[in-house]
Amino acid sequence: MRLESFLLMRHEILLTVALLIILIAELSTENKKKISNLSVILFLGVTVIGFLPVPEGLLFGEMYRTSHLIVLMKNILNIGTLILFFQSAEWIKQTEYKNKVSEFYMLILSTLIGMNFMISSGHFIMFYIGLELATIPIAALAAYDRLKNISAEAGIKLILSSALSTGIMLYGISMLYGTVGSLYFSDMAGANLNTPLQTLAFIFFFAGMGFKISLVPFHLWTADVYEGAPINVSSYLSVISKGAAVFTLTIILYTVFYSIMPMWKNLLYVVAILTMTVGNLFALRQQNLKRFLAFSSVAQAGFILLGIIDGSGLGMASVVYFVLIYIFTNLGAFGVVSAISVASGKEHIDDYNGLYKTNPKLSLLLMLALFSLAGIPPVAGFFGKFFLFTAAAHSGYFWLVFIAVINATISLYYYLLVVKAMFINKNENPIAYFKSAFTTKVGLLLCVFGIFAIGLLSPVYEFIRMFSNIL
Amino acid sequence: MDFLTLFVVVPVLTIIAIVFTKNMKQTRLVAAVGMGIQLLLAVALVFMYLAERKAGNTSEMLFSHSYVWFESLNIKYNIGVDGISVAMILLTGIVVFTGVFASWTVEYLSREFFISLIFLSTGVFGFFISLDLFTMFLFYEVAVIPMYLLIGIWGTGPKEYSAMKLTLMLMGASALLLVGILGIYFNSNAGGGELTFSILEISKVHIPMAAQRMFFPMTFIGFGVLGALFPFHTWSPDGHASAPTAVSMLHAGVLMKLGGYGAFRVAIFLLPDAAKEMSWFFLILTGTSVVYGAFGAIFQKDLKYINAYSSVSHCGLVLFAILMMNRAALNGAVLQMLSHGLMTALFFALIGMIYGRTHTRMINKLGGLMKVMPILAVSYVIAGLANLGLPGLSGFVAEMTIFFGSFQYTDVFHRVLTISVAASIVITAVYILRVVGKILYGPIVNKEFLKLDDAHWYERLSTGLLIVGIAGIGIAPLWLSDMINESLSPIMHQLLNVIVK
Amino acid sequence: MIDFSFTILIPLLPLLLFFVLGLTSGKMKPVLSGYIGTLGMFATAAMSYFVAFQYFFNRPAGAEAFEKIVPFNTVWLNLTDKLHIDLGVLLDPISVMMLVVITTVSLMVHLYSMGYMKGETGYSRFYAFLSLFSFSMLGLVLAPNIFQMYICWELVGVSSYLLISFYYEKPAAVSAGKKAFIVTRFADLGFLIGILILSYISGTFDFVSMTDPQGALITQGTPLTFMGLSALTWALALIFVGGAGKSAMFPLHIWLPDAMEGPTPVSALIHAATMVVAGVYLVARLFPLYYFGAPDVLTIVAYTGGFTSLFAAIIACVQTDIKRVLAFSTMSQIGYMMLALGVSGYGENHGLGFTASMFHLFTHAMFKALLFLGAGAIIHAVHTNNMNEMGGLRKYLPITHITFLIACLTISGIPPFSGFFSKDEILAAAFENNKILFFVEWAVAGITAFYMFRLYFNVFWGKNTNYKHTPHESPLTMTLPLMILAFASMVSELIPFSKLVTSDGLVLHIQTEWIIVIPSVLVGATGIVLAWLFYKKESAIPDKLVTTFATTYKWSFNKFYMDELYLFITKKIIFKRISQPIAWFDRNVVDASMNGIAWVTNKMSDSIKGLQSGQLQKYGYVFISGVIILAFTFVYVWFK
Amino acid sequence: MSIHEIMFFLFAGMIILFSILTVTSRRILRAATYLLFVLISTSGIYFMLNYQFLAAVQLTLYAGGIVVIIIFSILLTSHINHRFEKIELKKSIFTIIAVAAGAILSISTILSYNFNTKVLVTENPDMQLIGTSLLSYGKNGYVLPFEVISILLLAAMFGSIVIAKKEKSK
Amino acid sequence: MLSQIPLSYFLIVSTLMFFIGVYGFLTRKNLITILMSVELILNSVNINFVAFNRYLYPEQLQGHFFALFVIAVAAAEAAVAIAIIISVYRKFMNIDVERVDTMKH
Repeated sequence: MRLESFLLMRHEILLTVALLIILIAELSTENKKKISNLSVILFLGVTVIGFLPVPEGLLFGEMYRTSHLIVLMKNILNIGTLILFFQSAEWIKQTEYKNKVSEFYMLILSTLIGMNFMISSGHFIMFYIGLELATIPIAALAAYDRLKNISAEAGIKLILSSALSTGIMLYGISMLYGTVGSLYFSDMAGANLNTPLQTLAFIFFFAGMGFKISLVPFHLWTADVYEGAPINVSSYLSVISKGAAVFTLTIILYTVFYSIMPMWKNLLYVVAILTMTVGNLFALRQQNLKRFLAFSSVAQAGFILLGIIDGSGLGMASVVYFVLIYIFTNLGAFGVVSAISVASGKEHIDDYNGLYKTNPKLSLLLMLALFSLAGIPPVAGFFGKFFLFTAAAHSGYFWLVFIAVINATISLYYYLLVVKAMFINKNENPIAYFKSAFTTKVGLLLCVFGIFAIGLLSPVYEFIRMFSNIL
Repeated sequence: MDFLTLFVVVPVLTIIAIVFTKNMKQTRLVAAVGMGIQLLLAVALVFMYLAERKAGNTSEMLFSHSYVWFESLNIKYNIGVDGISVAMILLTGIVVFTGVFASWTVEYLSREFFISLIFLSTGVFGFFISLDLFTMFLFYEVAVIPMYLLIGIWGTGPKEYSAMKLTLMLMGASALLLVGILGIYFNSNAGGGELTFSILEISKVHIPMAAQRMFFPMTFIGFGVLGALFPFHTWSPDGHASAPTAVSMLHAGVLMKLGGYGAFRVAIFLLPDAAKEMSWFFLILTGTSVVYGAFGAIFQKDLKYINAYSSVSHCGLVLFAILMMNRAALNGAVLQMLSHGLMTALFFALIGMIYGRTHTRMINKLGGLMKVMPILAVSYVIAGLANLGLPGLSGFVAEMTIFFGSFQYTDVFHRVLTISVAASIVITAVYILRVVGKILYGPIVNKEFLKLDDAHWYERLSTGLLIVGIAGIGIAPLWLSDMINESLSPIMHQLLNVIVK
Repeated sequence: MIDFSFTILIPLLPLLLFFVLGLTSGKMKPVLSGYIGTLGMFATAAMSYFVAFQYFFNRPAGAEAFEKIVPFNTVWLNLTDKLHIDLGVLLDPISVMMLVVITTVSLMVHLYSMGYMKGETGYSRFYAFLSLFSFSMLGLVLAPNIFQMYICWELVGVSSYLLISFYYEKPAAVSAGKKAFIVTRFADLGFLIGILILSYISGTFDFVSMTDPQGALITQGTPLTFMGLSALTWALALIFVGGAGKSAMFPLHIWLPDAMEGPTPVSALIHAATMVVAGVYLVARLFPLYYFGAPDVLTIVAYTGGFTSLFAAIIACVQTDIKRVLAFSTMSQIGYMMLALGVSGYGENHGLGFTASMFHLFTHAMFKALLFLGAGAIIHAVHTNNMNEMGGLRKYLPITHITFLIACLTISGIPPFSGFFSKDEILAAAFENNKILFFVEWAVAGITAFYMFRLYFNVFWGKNTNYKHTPHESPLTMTLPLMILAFASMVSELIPFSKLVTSDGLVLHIQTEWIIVIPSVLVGATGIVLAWLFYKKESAIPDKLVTTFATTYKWSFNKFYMDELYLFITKKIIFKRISQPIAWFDRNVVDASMNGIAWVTNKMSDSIKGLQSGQLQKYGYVFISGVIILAFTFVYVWFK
Repeated sequence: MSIHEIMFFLFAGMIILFSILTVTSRRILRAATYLLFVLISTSGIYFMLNYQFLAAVQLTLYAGGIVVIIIFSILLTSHINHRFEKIELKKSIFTIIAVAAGAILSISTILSYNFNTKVLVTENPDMQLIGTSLLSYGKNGYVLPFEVISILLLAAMFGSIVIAKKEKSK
Repeated sequence: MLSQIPLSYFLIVSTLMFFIGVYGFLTRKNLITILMSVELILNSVNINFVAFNRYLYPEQLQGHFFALFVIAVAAAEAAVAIAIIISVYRKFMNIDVERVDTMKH
């Protein structure tokens, strides 16, 4: 193993280095603002370097593998995290968090490392550790807010649910190990997996992933955790964490479980319908915006399954593309909610009545983001959804697509409720006008850019599509 | 930059310009100028189109351009026009332009209003120039969604409810549509070629019958809902009633035409075999629409409801004619779209103006307006007469073409349907005259009305332009009808093939 | 033979006037628009006379039959591969005759209205509408094809509507206009469907080729049948429905009496002389087709005409509104014309009914316009329509009186006035063909004389009523038309109709049949005498009669409750039983089911909210159950 | 019955018994103790299967480490003498149904699968093998997870700190 | 001999243990006892890995190492979980799982 080959895993290495630098900085300075700025700048560097081209390859005896697609996925996650950092800069400056700035960044970075390893894993051990590394610190982050009861509640709900799901998943993995004899992905992909026990094991495994992605019926933690956790953590959970899990699930389904594709297609069919429908039905009745976005993200996960279900390069491309769009979109929505929450402490839909009068730009951005989530052109969400549906239709699942679009219509209903609150409803005391900080603005503007550009500029999709073929 | 793309670019530029305006006066001026340019473009397009045809260009679509957009999915930004789209673009140009003037006095959030309005029109223009199912669908949705804001913010009455209902029903319909489009797409390689969204290419492919059977109802209903197909029309009365003037105009005048145009260009053109096979069922539905809408209108008390039901009836006629699938009926369908577009726009414009003055739309609270605002009242009578199919106005031309086209079938089923549909013209007369009699004629019911003034210059401009359009089609329909007729050849070719098989 | 292509100007000139007057309405001085309208009409009339003269009397030597000339024709709209709608001009004896009738009466009415409408608001609007009507009516009669006729048919309908509702502030006028339009429109639906069928089987709209007795349609007929009758029969019957609607034949007549709410000159022009005879004209236009293609329908035409003439005459006897009396009289007279067509044969001397019908149409136009204009002058003078409030007017309105008397004598069929000749021909035609109808018509002639002179005596004789303002004779603009029309009524028998207007264009030879002439004159005279007895002075006889025939009187007075029947159908059936339920259905079933979807969704959302209980262990339970159910399903179902 | 069998049934019995006790005991400290017994029995199984290293790790890290912090936390948060209320019958029945269904499904599926048991190599893997595997970066080398888990532990540490950290002077 | 004990015995034991753990997770009221149930679950999985490794694939030590890492991760997880539990205790003044339900529906 040559030293250059470490270049292959530069994402993880760079992140680790950044993590350590922040740790050292934390030890050497009291100035939290500096740490914050340092972290953002460091991460900016990491993100930029991540885009430099590198070859594909395997490392550590197939423990770690990387390809252009995987690098792309990691870059997508990096971009999302970068935007999130911009958006959280203002939030983290609040007094109640003042002494935990560096921990926030370190925990986020460590989960990101976990996710990167998870995506790159070539062995179930790496996958498992990556998964845990991507989960445990988030639980800590969910309980980050010392002053709020719900924050602790969110933390405990997340970590215990995740422990249960991991346990179930591990049981599945152990059965797979018992039947195949190896935990290497490549070995498992070559083995016969079409027996009842392996089906059972697969479903146990799938449940664990379903937990991460918030698929029904494994989603129940989602809303409570999103509501209780600090808003930027919810944002991170709903976007980056979910995105990483989607990537991982797609890769594993497409490689490891390729041989039992007919089976998991059926499974996804059922779960997709459940997820979209239940997510929507719950989202309908929400009044708290964070909770609202939580259920909306459950529903979105259901849509993503429509891309995965295709099982070909087309499906992969549509999933990656959608997640990319979803990151910008949902970060936009969360970003606005976060900015308003920081400025006024309000998170209720009714509080948003008449928001357009006082904060037109934020309202417009939130509207754009919601429309993108609903899949309304010309914003990117439309393209994302359309390609997901195309992927599902490619496999002949026309009725599934139909159900999905009907669900998209239901989702439009509740997104419009928020739009209605901001633009139509009258309010005596709307949230007062406030000026957002520079970093927040940058974070939000990036989202606007993404929401418009990713859809209309076809090279983005073509780029993803190009790499998705070589899976 | 090719000519047709200007139809999308100009509205977008107008929107950008509006963003930088300072007050309502500037805003509306910019909007008027932008949409005026758009109207001129549309007129120019008509002349260019006719000149090109005269010069002997016989290709199916003129001015067509194709730019690869999403290469791997073979999605193209593919545009082009035939006589039908040219006609629809002209219609849209007129209605949008007059719509701007009809909303001349919108003060509340005027910038946002005009932006939404023009954004909507962008979608409509884009829809009519599209030759690619994907872009077509995209523009379709672009056109639908601003409706929510336009009705929700600037509407009247139970506006939130109506706006929501309208949006959701139309979006629900687009669910069917989307599946239909994807279904067509994934069957477009039946002839051995590659998958494509291009309408022209798909039209040359014979899509397998099983697929046609599945996707024809989807696309037809999908578009049909926008064309107020019974029993999916209920968004229309509420939506129209709550919408502000210009929005009602645009919606009934143009947006509902998207349904007819789409059903024609996608459902019938691309899936002709299934269309033939299943037309009987939808003919019954649309026939019901026509009669039902007309009867429904008789009983209404709100002017806008009357018009909305009347639109259900007339748009039902469009779909009915489309399903008849012969040259004359299709020609009539397009004419009816134009005619209905103009006259409904005129109707809604006038209702808006009357409402703006009297603050009521209830026919029992209105009366004797002819005395107070003769210009508006006369315009209203003209719109009404056009609606009931008076010769010399556009409605007559369209209806007659449809009836004669539909009557070409020799079997009892089609004839009975045609005759029952034709009977609706009597019912139309009943409700139109009822309204005219109640609100315009008779003694003035409210002393307050005496203080009201007649049409202002901008109102005269918009109603005048629409009346010119209505009378223009009504008096000299030949060029228009021939332009459309010529463009029907490809689809007739398709349909004839079906009969041969 | 001269080039007739300028005839297109005859309808176009009024159209131009309509646009000019309509657009300048309210801006131009009213008087000026009166002058413009009248002058324009004068020009039109002059052209028409010129055409008539050229057509009838300046024929190439040796021509036997009158030709059908189409001097102008242009495609207006292509419908199907075969069918195209043309606009153009067709000159043949009946259309040329109609040109004369229409322009004459129209000119008279234009002139008359300058006095009658003076000072009315909407004076220029009135002239604009008159021009519109003239255009439509001229277009109708000149139509070379049935579709142009239909177009103009609709346009005269709307002009009629607009003019009836001219006093739009009067609710009665508004509803009368509405009624007129809707009833005729309903009939027009029949016309339209008739055209649909006819054009389908003949492949053309063209009158000339359609009515050619040697043409394919007549000689070959059509194999299509429906419910035992040939398609042609259906088509013609439906077309007749259209004609019956316009011409106020029973039972589609109910609009006509109400239409009297319009200004009196309008009643004279539209509802007496021209538009209402359009139905007659239509049947005459298609006469060969009726005669050869569907003789059954022709019988229906005859009976409809006969019945209507009797029915309307009876009602006219008891009406008190002078315009209504005239309206029913019009119906009755049109019934005559229809009947004449119905009993007519084709070609040579069999075409007597046809010629008689056209002749009567002509004379009727003159004397009925005269009657209406005279009535207008009376109303103008006493400001009421009710003849019970009039009396002794002969002193105040001498010219009106004389002309009115002439008109009454004409309509009563007293020689030597023109009505006598035309009615006589009709009776002769009926006598040849159908004795029952002959006797009916003979009786109606007597009733006609009775009710006309009832009117005459009531208005001009009888006791002097005390008028608020002393009635005075109308200005010259009004009396001049009266005099002209009176003159026309007296002398129009001099026009050799039997030579000019015949069913096949050839000369018709008429012999005077004394067996018909004498009874008809006698019955007319009897009617006059009766009226003289009853109404010349105060008399108790009418009241006695009323009490004797109380029920008949009541039914007759209420027009046999036809209006009530229609009201029942429209209000109770269409409005209450169809429209209202549909409106209800739409809101409460169709719409509610759409809302129901939303409601169900919300309910579902509500009912599953327990899933999200906030209890970590319940979450876990769902999770585990989900895994187990999925696993069970896939392990057991997938592998079975 | 061989010594192995006796050992197995002993450990298995203990595991099942103490597991049940762990999840049913109404005194929390006792539950913790039972958990300890389960963990020890498990390590017994590992010994029996001749994985001494793993058994040792189990004893030290699991039984020694985790149970100890659990007990600490119990002491911090509960009264020692506190007895839990009984579980609702409904809840417990429903849970038992679900759990039993799951267990039956799993076990029946497992039993239906034909594991082709190989010739057992019963010797304890060489300590050296374990060590080199752990640090090898080739196939079957575990240096990467080994390194990553250090980050995990670091992150867990931060996590705990974040939660526990108090605000600075206000 | 070890071979006298079939592999399935181990699997049955571990499965039972697994579901007992699940039962505990779903019924215990105290957050710490729930955590203990989680440990049971993880342990049962470890038995699986080890037994499979020994019986079926003794040439490699994949199962063995997996178990090892599971233990390590379990420790980290337990640490964070306990930290959160203590935090919950501080705010709710008890650690009854049924009372930690302020967010619902």
